[in-house]
Amino acid sequence: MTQEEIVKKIEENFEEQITGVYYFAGQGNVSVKAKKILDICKFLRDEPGLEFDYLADLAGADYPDRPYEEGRFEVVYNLYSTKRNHRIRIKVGLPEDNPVVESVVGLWVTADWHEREAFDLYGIKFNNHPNLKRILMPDDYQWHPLRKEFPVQGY
Amino acid sequence: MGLIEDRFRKNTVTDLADFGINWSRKMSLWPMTFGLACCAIEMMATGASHHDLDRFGIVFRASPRQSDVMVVAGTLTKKMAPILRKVYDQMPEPRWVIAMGSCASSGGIFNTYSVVQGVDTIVPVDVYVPGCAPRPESLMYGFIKLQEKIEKDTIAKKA
Amino acid sequence: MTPVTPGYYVPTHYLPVAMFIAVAVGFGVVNLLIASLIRPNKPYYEKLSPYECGLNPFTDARQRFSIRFYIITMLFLLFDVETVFMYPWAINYLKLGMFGLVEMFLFILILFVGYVYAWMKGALEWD
Amino acid sequence: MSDSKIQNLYDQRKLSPFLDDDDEIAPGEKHLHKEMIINMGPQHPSTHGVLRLVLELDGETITEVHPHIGYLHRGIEKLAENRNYAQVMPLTDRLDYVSSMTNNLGYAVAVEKLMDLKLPPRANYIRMIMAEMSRICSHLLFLGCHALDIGAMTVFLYCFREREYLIDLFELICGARLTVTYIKIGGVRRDINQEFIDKLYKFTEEFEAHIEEYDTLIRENRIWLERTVGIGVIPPDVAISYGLSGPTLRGSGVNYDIRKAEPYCAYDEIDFEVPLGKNCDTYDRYRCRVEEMRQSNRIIRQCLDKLPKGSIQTENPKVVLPQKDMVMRDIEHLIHQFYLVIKGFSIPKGEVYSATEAPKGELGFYIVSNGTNMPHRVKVRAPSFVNLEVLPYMSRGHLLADIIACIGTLDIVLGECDR
Repeated sequence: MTQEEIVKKIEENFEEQITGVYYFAGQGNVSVKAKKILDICKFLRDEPGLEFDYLADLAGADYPDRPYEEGRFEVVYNLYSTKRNHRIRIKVGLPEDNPVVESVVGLWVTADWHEREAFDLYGIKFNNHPNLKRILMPDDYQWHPLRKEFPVQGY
Repeated sequence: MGLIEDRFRKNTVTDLADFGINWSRKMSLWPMTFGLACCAIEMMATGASHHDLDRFGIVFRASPRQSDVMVVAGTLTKKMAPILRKVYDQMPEPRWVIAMGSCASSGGIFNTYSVVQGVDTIVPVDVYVPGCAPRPESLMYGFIKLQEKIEKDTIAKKA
Repeated sequence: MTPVTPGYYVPTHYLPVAMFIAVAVGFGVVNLLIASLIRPNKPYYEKLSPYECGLNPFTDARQRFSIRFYIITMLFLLFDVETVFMYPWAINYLKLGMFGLVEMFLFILILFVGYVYAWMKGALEWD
Repeated sequence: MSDSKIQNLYDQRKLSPFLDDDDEIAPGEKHLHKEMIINMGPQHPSTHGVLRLVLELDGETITEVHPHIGYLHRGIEKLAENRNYAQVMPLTDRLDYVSSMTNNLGYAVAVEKLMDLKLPPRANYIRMIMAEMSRICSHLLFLGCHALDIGAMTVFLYCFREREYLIDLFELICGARLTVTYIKIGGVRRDINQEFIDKLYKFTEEFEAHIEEYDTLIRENRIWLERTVGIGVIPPDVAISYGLSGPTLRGSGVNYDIRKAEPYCAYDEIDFEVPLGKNCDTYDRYRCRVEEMRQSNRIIRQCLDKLPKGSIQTENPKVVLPQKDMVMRDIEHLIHQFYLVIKGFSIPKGEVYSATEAPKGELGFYIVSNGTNMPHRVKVRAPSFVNLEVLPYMSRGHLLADIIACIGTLDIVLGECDR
């Protein structure tokens, strides 16, 4: 299915959750609210027409100069369907003071380490994640290195 | 050395002993592979059949207990530094360190929050091998340089 | 035979064997002694700590392990000693003739009963 | 120091009966006495780098595996955010340092998709040749190390003999052996000459016989079969849920190869098969990789036959350094060169996720551009990072020695796993 059809299918079911859609280089991005991320992902995975059974990548991102309501941090889900061979990208904006989102480990087991890495490098917390600990940095590291205000050489 | 080190002034007997001891040490340098990153692949290529290291008497040992020289090949991160120090301590006494590659020698292109800028802040280094993934020939040259350094060792009383 | 003073008997044809053993043991001991004297000896705590791939060991090395290992070791010792007894028999097997053969099979039969007993009691099952 | 003094020094700092403070065995479970805990630590001959596994053993069988990574985390993504697009290329070499060409290719394809840049056909074909050559190098190293871990020493030396041949070819065209940085954004750095083509053609002819050599060494070897058949079984649906990719996924029978699914470069003009495994174990993954080497060999030969003429970089002067002689004569090119060298090109706001088929699996680059000449965010979707997650699942219940085969079959490289 083309990107537009996928986005239309999402809009039919989650009209009020979507905060923005835009296309770039032939790839669709759907920004959604953080509250119902689990239902959206479950819908995307189990819907017969979509079948996004493969979470290719879960990336954290930091946009410090974005307005407050859009949220400073962002969790990006790059989904792919092995059966239908199409991709979609779901983005969730999270506020700076309390970046928390539901964990999707229940839907795709690969999210376990991706979320631990996002927590480790950005400080984004994931609810009911089985083992939310630092994965790349030493466990007693106080900062989150990939945030924009963190210097490259570290403190 | 137990009884005979730092005890006698330099004379012909200590010279002969030096020659014997140093010759046996430099001709059977057993490195402990401390393969961290890209340089480890070049070290494996050096050890493989094309650029053979066995002809220098260099046999790669995995455990620090049976090795004389530690080849730090790759980028040393701050999380890995205490482990490097501990494994270096567990090596028996006549031990040397070769810092292979610019990452081990000076942090290389990774001047970031999690990389130790040079292995010599952790362990005393004897030979630095330059290059980002140094060629097998330069690693062999590093070993030869280390052998020259071992030749100058002496058991006589240091002045 | 050299004249032998009463009360002092030297098994002369055993002398070469004794010298051979002395040289063998001496070679080993002398080398180890010289080595331990002249080799560098600078122990400190980190060097003596057990090697755990570069980390501090979790628990002491001497740890309780399951009883299965002990049972297997005992069984092994038992049957190992049995084979050791077979060596002298195998050497002068021809001189002993039929008597030696029957005797050895009796010996093996007794141990076989023990083996079957251990098997039936389940000593060989691993888990 | 006499022995007694050493002894009380030893007792003085008694070994802590409990773990170090940062080491929690399982979530929420302090150090309950398990059967036996073995630390297969970062400095270990067969963990393919600095991977640390805390193994819980019941006698000889493994009950639980806790992988600890991060011992080679160099902060490549942080560095990439402070360099312009062309300067990030040398960083991508050091990700999967066994096949650096495919990393460069992955990053270049991502940036070109971001800029919507079209390449001349010759550049695409050269890129495919380089990618397939480094795929063969990577699979040769996998085969050598996997067999060496399990005990077959000779395969390692045979594999490195071929690998040296290919690396000499790399050196012939770009001077470097391992970290080549040969593919650049908008094309390739230097054109391949006739000598390179002849040598590569000779290699492809001999390589078939060489693969037979290693195969006969281990394909029907009883010890090899004993150690790999039925070890580390990953059913297809579990493999998809764990997000595996590359030969690790295709060993479980899932037909997902990005060169076929989303052809980049010019893979759609080349015909090759994608080998699939049937019973999802270590032996099948090994068969898949050896078969893939044969397919790569076929691809290289087809690319060499169909190698089109033409320039090796795009005509867009904003992106690619102009020819040296033109710069000397024409002020326009001089300005382009000056800008490119000082500032590099900038890309309008946008983001793209592009995946390419690296030897280890799907190497994805998620790049966000903010209009300046530096990327705002570069997330590397490293196949080794994702494939390593399945290690606890596949090695539960196996014997201790089988975890070495499990690590080997995942073919992980810690450089790209820790980034």
